[in-house]
Amino acid sequence: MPAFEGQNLACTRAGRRIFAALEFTVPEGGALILLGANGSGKSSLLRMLAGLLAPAGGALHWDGKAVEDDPEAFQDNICYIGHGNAIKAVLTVHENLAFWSKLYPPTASEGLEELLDRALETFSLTSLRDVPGRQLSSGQSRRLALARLVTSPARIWLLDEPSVGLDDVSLKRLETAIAEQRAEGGIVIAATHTPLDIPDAGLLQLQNFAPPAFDPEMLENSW
Amino acid sequence: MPAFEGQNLACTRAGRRIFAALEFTVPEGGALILLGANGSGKSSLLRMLAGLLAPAGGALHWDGKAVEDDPEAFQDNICYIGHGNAIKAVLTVHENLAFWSKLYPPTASEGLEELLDRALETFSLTSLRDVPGRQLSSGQSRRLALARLVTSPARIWLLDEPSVGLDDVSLKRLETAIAEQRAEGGIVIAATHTPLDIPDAGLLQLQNFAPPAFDPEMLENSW
Amino acid sequence: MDAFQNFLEMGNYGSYVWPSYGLSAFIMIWLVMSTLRRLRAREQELARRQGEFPSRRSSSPDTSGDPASS
Amino acid sequence: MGTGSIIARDLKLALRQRSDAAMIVLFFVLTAALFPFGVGPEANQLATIAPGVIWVTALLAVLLSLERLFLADYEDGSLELMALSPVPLEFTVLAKVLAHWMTTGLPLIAAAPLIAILFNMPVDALPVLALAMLLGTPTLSLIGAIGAALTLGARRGGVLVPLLVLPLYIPTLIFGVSAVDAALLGFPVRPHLLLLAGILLISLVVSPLAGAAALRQANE
Amino acid sequence: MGTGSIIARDLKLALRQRSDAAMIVLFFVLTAALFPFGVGPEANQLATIAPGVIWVTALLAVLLSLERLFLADYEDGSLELMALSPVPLEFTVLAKVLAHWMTTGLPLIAAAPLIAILFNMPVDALPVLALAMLLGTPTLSLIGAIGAALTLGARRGGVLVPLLVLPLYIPTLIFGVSAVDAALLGFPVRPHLLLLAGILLISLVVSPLAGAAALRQANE
Amino acid sequence: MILDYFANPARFLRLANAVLPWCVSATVILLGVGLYMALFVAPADYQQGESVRIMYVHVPAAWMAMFVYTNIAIASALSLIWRHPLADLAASASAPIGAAFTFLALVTGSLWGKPMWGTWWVWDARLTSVLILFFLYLGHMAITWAFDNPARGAKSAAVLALVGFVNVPIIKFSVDWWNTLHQPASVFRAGGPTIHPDMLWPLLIMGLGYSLFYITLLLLRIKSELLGARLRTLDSLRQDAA
Ligand code: HEM
Ligand SMILES: Nc1ncnc2c1ncn2[C@@H]1O[C@H](COP(=O)(O)OP(=O)(O)OP(=O)(O)O)[C@@H](O)[C@H]1O
Ligand SMILES: Nc1ncnc2c1ncn2[C@@H]1O[C@H](COP(=O)(O)OP(=O)(O)OP(=O)(O)O)[C@@H](O)[C@H]1O
Ligand SMILES: [Mg+2]
Ligand SMILES: [Mg+2]
Repeated sequence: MPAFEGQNLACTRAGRRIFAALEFTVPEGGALILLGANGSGKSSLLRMLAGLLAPAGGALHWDGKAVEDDPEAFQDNICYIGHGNAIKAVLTVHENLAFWSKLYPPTASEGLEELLDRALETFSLTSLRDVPGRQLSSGQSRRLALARLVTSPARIWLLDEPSVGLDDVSLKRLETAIAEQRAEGGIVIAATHTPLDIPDAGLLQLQNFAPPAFDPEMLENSW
Repeated sequence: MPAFEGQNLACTRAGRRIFAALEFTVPEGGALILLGANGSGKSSLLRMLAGLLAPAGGALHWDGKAVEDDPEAFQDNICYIGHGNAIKAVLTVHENLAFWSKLYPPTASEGLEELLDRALETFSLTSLRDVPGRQLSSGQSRRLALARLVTSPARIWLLDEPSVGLDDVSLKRLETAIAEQRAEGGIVIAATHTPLDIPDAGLLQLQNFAPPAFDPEMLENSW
Repeated sequence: MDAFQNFLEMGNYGSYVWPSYGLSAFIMIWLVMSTLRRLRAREQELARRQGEFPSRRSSSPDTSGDPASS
Repeated sequence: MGTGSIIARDLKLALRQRSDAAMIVLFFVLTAALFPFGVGPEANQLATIAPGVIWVTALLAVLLSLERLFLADYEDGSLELMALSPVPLEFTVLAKVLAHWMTTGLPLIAAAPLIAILFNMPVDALPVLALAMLLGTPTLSLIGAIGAALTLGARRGGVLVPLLVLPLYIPTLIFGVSAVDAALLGFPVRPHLLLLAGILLISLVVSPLAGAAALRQANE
Repeated sequence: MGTGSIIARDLKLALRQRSDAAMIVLFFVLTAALFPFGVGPEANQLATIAPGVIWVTALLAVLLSLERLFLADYEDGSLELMALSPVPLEFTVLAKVLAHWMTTGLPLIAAAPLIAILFNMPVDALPVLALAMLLGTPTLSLIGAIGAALTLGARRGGVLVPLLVLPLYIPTLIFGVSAVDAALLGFPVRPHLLLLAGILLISLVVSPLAGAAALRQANE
Repeated sequence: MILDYFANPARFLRLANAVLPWCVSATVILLGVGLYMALFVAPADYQQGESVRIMYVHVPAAWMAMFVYTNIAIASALSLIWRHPLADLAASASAPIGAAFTFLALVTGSLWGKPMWGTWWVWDARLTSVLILFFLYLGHMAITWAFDNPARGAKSAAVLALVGFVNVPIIKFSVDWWNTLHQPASVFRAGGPTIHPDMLWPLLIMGLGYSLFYITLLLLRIKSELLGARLRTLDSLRQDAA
């Protein structure tokens, strides 16, 4: 049974049409990699899937139910890592992560502190635990953002260029984390420009869904 | 004749020693790639070379002259692209670029407007010329930052992860730009985690210069 | 006794003069005390953490070269 | 738990970054100390303008800090994550406003009597002043939050935003000042305080709704 | 050319984000308009406090806008590039201050007569008021720039700025007010204006030097 | 270059340890003698009566307020020009002492003002400029500790100290330039002191005692800061190890 799908999605930003008639399906435990040149709409699509951006057309389905029927319930299934790292300069690494995992309550099979420690360990941030956010290097900041994945109970991961600035070791750890998530039946959708080792991932070329050059009805239908 | 070299460089940030006894030499037309795990000090080194961060020890030489003798004259030779893209959200692509190239006056073999057009063309931004900064995708922003390289008359390029967020076409264009700069005798120093095709570039592994564990004099010399 | 009373009254200005002297003394003593307290605390912490780093003296040749000292 | 942790985080942020309560008080005193230079040091005149000065300074402190209420979260991507979290955005707004008020409004209320005394205001008016500020400063934070949220998304809004928000402050200021004035002149203060409470109640309802709507727009 | 383009850019930025400048002027008018409520509407009393109120609120309005002077450029990396550019950082500071003054100081000067009239200030004092503000407001921007530059990247930037800057504003405030007071009472105004000009000259020298030194620190 | 002599902190510490006992005894003796003379030897004023005794704590405190700030400004200039860490330490260690003296000058001045002028406070040039000085001290202290990097805080504070230094001459000459309630200088003035020797001597001795008190405290505080720096080094080493 397909778990997450989009039908006939269209996107408009600041009056410009970015993509149209976009379709995708990701089964349980599946993965989808978004490819395409800069500006082809990968980030826009991810924001749309997260519910931050309203689609200009089309519909999303999760577990057979239309997302727009109950968008808030759907959002509990989502963990979104955007371009911004959402790190506060004056809070320590641990405090930053703790805040987000309190806001997205994890399924409590282990205590919160253990969970945080495990998340920091996963992205080798343990030694930076008490360093304030402003002292992090770019890759360290990115790793802190990614650590949210570990604490989140979400089943769908939406990752916007997650590997930006990561060194080789951290990249491996990210790939492992993705594999584990999928093994547990989770779904991963990631946009990337650099190779990301996700076995059997579907590929979605955003450029294939560039909107038609000109459609006579467009003019008539423009409000 | 070696053109740009650093001797015995040491770096301290917020009281932590990042690297020490670092040496490098880049000849005219040469290139140096900085490698190393997250937090190993690549960005710090680049900021030091740009003169933004004072070295905790050691000296820089450009064309045989010590940089610290006349730091301002040296800075005219530098074009620095950091993690920040320095793009104003309310200015258009063209206005953003024009501002920076007015601030770093180009050697005027061609008019400013032609130069700007050429720079935008180099990183395929021509069609985005009048789009405000806030509407750029992440890769488009990065390309706008890189376009400064074309307008700058500087002989030394300091690039901090220049290829972040670039699609394949743009990456190729960046590599071409780097090759052209070197062909004209320029110097390129770049930090990166992803492969960057720069022929015959020297490699500097930052991790090789991790500071020594403990030096009894350190304690006595701490102010 | 009367002389002392007079002295305390300060020609009716006692309620201004004595607070001036009192506050001056208090603040200056407080400055000294807080400085000394911080100094002592740091000296103690340095001594406590002596073991964390190889001390220069123990590694210098004149003590390590003398087998009798241990 | 989610709402609580937003408050806790914002308080922590405020303490680390913006100001200890002590700093706000210092700012308040410094600003108020400017007025004797401007207006002249005669005691009577100072006393008459004291309520105005205190309220203006309170408004200023709120404005000064509100501007960045959502901006930092907006720019670093935190706001998106808050919007996606299970905690309703309305609660998020309320939580952030509450934290804001606790770090600016409360210290202001605590410092107000000090200024009042510096300005030779009669002591019997102090309780009314404190009560009026207790009812008024949360309103300033609440209304300000709408403005702060609107400015994030409103590329089109432009100049309209402050034009809309600042006039909304006026009733609070008027009734805040007139409550204290009434106390000074021995008139009944209840009506003024009730009006302040009424405004507070209304903004308590309107601000989270409007603020959350504005934030959703901003996240586009 | 470089310095000019910094001014041009900052003006352009300010114009595109008009709401900020509008907010400042509105704040100025609104807070000044509040005083009649605080002091009571007797014409005489209003007139006597008018110079003080105008100056203090102008000063607070400038303070309100200072935080943004370098912060955005600091956060998005523009400041580093300005420091590296051939334009000396001292000129950069001056250029940004000039742009800041043109978007806050000038509107304040334009709005001041309005408030003066609201406060029943005699019309003959208006030229002196305008002149005093013309000499005084640039000083406010210049000194404020030092504070804004010094606190970049500080753990509690927000409240540090007023703490650093307000004490240095006091001389300008005193002479600004006394110039207008002198005009109202028919005393000679020249000495006060000369003092204001003197302070302006000193800060014109000190501010770029200190501001540039502070910015270099901030970029490390 | 005197700062070159202090190429490392160890040498400064040795010197400080050698000088400190002398400073302490001199301070105790001078303050003791000064206090005795101020309270028992000095005559009452024919106008101000016994209240004039406030002078012996007020005036030295006011002198120190300006003197310490001047020192901070000099240290700041040295720090910005030669970048010697000792100058930074001297400035940051001086600021709280100077703030305390300024506070004392303000409070004892007020305590003197009430009986003499009939009010605790007037907004005149002398009093106002001293109040500004107090806020400048507070700002200096606040900015010194507002950054992760102690060096950054010290440099920023140095810039502020130099800017704020314009206030010191204003304090000193405010009584000459403007009409103030406060009386003009009678000790440190062109043309020599005008004050009666019976009052001058206790005042000068107290002033000297305050100065030595400052020097003693300064040495102690710098020493304490140096130990603090060692502790920070240890902390960073511990972090490296992790
Ligand atoms: C809060 C109020 C006051 C402040 C801030 C203040 C401040 C100062 C300062 C800064 C000085 C040093 C001036 C110099 O060395 O040139 C000074 C000196 C002095 N003050 Fe005050 N003062 C205050 C109140 C008073 C009062 C009420 C009196 C007496 C009626 C007074 C009497 C003196 C005298 C006699 C000197 C010594 C002047 C000299 O011999 O050079 N002060 N004060
Ligand atoms: N502003 C700062 N203040 C204090 N310490 C910092 C600051 N920026 C970075 N650091 C620390 O300095 C070290 C080196 O950081 P730097 O940014 O140079 O690393 P990098 O090699 O560029 O890493 P990355 O690959 O993640 O970009 C890191 O340990 C980091 O925590
Ligand atoms: N906030 C915005 N407002 C208006 N238009 C936008 C906005 N953000 C992006 N765009 C435009 O939408 C298009 C798609 O942008 P998007 O960020 O989705 O691209 P992307 O595929 O993620 O590119 P990149 O590889 O550079 O990250 C681009 O043409 C861009 O100019
Ligand atoms: Mg993108
Ligand atoms: Mg880096």
